[in-house]
Amino acid sequence: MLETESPELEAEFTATVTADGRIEPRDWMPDAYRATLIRQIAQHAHSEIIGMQPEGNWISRAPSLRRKAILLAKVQDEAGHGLYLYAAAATLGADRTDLTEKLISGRQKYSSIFNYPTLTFADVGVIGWLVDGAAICNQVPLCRTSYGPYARAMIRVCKEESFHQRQGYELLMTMMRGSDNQRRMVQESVDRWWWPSLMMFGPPDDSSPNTERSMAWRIKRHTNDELRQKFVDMSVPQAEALGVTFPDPELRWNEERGQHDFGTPDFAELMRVVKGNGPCNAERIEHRRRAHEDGDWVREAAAAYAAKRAARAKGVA
Amino acid sequence: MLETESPELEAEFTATVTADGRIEPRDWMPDAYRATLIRQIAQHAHSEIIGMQPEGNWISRAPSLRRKAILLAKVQDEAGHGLYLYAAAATLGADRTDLTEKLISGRQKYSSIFNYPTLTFADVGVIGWLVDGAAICNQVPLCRTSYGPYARAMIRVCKEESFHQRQGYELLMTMMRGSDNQRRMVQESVDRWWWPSLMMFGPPDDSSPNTERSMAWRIKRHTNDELRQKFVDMSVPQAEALGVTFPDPELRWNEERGQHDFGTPDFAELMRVVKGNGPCNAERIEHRRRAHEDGDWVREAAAAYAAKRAARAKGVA
Amino acid sequence: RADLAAYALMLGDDALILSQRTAEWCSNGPELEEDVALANIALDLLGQARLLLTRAGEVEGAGRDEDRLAYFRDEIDFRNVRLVEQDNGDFAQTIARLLLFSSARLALFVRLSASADPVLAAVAAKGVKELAYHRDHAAQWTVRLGDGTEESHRRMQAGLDRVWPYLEELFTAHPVEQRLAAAGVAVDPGELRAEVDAVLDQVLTAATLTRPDVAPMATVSGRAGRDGVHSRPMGYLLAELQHIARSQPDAVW
Amino acid sequence: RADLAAYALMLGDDALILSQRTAEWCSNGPELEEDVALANIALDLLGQARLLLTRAGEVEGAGRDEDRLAYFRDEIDFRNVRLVEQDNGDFAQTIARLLLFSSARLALFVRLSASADPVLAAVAAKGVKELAYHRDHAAQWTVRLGDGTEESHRRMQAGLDRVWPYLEELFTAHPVEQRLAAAGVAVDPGELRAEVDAVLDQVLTAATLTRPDVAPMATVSGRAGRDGVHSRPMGYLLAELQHIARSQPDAVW
Repeated sequence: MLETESPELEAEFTATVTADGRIEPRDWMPDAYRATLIRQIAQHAHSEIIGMQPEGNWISRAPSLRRKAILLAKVQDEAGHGLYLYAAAATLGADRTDLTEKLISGRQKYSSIFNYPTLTFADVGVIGWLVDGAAICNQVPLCRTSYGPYARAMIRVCKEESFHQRQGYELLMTMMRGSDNQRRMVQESVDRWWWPSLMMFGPPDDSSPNTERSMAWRIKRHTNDELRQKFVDMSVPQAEALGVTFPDPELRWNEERGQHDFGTPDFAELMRVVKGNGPCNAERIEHRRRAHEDGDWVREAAAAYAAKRAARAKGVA
Repeated sequence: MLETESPELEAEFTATVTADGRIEPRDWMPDAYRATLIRQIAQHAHSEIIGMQPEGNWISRAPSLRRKAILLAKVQDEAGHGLYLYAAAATLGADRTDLTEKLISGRQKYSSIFNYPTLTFADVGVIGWLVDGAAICNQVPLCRTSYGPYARAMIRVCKEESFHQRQGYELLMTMMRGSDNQRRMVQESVDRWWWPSLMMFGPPDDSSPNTERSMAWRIKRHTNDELRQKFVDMSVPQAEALGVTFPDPELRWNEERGQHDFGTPDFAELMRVVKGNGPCNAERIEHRRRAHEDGDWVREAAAAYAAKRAARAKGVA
Repeated sequence: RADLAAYALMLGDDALILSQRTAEWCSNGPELEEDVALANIALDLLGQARLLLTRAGEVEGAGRDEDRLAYFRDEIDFRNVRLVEQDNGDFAQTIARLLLFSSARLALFVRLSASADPVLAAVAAKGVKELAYHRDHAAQWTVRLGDGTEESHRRMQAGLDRVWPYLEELFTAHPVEQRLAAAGVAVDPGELRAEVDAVLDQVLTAATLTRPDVAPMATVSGRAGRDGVHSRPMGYLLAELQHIARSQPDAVW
Repeated sequence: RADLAAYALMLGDDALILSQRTAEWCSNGPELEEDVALANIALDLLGQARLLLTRAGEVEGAGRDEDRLAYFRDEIDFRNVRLVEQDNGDFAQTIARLLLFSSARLALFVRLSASADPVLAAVAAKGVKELAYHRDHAAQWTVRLGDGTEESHRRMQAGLDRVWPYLEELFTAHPVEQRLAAAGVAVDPGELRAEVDAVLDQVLTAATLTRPDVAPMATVSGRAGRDGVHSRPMGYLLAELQHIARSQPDAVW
């Protein structure tokens, strides 16, 4: 696809985007828009794929068959989301093999939340509730994002994630009605995941340099801090209904603002994790790399077989 | 060592053996005696090494720390027995590397009993009681065997095995005083191990062609059937004390003989297992082979380091 | 009734344990599409297991539900064949096992759809579609790997060689099966052999692979998986499967 | 008293979990002599664990004995450092872990022999001889592998690189340790660093290996093994360790 520098094309692009229209794969788009989108969609796809691990860790040990089925189906959905998103990235000219290479070599990132370990089965519920909840806050606006294939993928993803979030919350509800030890597990898990969940919205707006351009392009529709506030306001009553508390002494309702005040996450920790030094970064990448490399011979065989078949079909034709 | 065919040496050898004297490594001995001994000692050593697996299977899962310590120490002792016995074989000119090669290629055998699986923790006790018990019946006479280094190794082995046997029996006693499920486990385990234990004495005398010569050489001191009878007579009262039964409807006290009558083990099964088609033959050899091959680089490194050190010492000297 | 409960347990345990093994591939597959496909198969099997264990518990009438049966039985009380409990090995070995299992189970479920027990008949009828998909999936990969590269051919053959000794157990009728088959409730698995053999031969031929010439895995004095006599991997599988449930016996999930 | 129980649990869990991992080598070592040596080390550690857990239970006074503590606690209640729970990896990695652990634990026990708690002092005094042997064994192999073949050098360095991030946790004082150290009961592990570093440097030099330049393994918002925050391998280790005991809670062994 040839990139033509043309003021008219650029004007048309800007007009479409500003009018909340959709850019489709065949439309002209600025190089930087394309590059930003590829990076964002790839990171999102990688997050789905890496996100299979922390929850996948509990499939074999899920303590009831119903929960095992729900969890397995959820992790399977994440693989599916990865597939839709890689397909969306492909419409921008990105090659999946290349993106996978970037993931396992650490050149492309994924959501830092998946660099935390899952320590108890309550984490499965809390990830559904808080982590998927935060993801949905981030992603719902993307269903109206300017790039068509991405927006359509996000509609499907968001629908399934809402379902996962409800399942996670329902698991926690069940556990809170169970034994004392289960209630202890849920609270302990909430204590670990609350701050990392707040960090899923990224650094504060005043240190998020690309927000403005992404908003102009309608790739992003709200600032990090707006979304974070929304998530806190949404989560507090849910926590009350559940009977758990968040580990933030500054958290309280601010009548004046009509919103909750809350403490500042440890963004220095976020930066360390983003830079590769979280509790599970090495493990996650290593797992993906091993799975990929263990599968080399299978993919090669499938390609060789397809080539043989094509050759035979040709021979017959 | 040069083998000299000499009637005088042979006469001296026979005299020593017949007088229940000891043959030592430097003494003259017939080639067939040496070959038979190497084979027998090697098989015995292999049995100790392979025998680590069925019980080793339960070390990580032993249900109390005391039992874990006892079991780990026992399996360690088996490795130790393997070491003494390979050392005894070495005095006859057999090379351990070569014997290991013969084991993992299936050219040399080990006791067929270890080709049965260990299915519950009760098996740890039953192996101690019945399998070690049968081994002791077989081995105690070998403490007086004609070949000195073998006899001395056997004295040490037998002493430790008696200790293991008591520990096994004590475990079963404890389990029988425990829960209904524990009693069920013990009986189920006895049902599985009884017949294979009886087969540890080998085929019936009338189909054991080498017995006569081995007895003349004082490598063997009782026939298979004699030892089997002794084992049955010993085990029946122990089973009664324990409160378990043996799965043999023909088993009863014969007042006239002053011994127990008992049924005939399925020697066709024994032959199948000896020939390699028991439930665990492939697994046992595969395990040993893998451990050996995984250790190749370590043994090479140790040899390389020793050579470097020797060279350095020489350089200094 | 005891026979019916035992039979439902046999089939249910097969599905449960193979589901557990298959789910181990989740996030470990050779490509994302395969993660999805194997998770699907594991989910189908888990669904079958849940129905069958529930049925076993109902017929038994001792108040044991699917979870009680899955999580609170000891190894010697599990009734699955030894094929399904084996470690996954590499992808080829997993496919080989799936090919054997799904071919035999499909042939069984086709017949079992006409069982005199309406619940078994319904479970089987529902399972037929699922198993047909599993078998196709396994067959396609068997052909692709058998007729792919030199390495994949070698691995696929090795995978078949490794699991083939466990095939016999799928055709060996347990006394429970014999009695129930006579009553029109179960299927005598011995009847399936010819049909399954034909399917396997066809797949192996298309895949340029050789039918393994190996002895059936020995039993322990005649006892095997259906009698609670399992192989080494089973205990470790159950440790993982049951640990959390057993750790919190008073919990509600 | 709560602090003393917690401290005994920390040290006891370290020994228990490392014993469990080390015992996995039994029948899997590179030579028979090593099967014997590693089993010995596992037995020593198990012995230390039993004394320490027993002490923890006595001080706690809630009637928990060594088995109750080993088999009936959840993962988040285990207090061991994350180093000891890691998978064994290859022989070099196992040796690297043993070198780090035994060097630090030996330095600790030498000081702890003078603890104001007579039981801890006695356990430590007994453990000193054992740990000196473990450290020597690990150091000898480190040198042999580091200065052996090209492959063994590469593996030994990789093993060190893999476990080194967990070293920091052995020197990080938990508030419990700080309080008890002030009371002369425990040792502040931060004090051990210089001595252990010197030992490790000496071994690495003799082994022609490089001290890994890696960041310490991150915590989860400041919590690590001593706070019950463990890594992925821990849950699977406990499943295996506890499964049979948990399966038969009313049994007597």
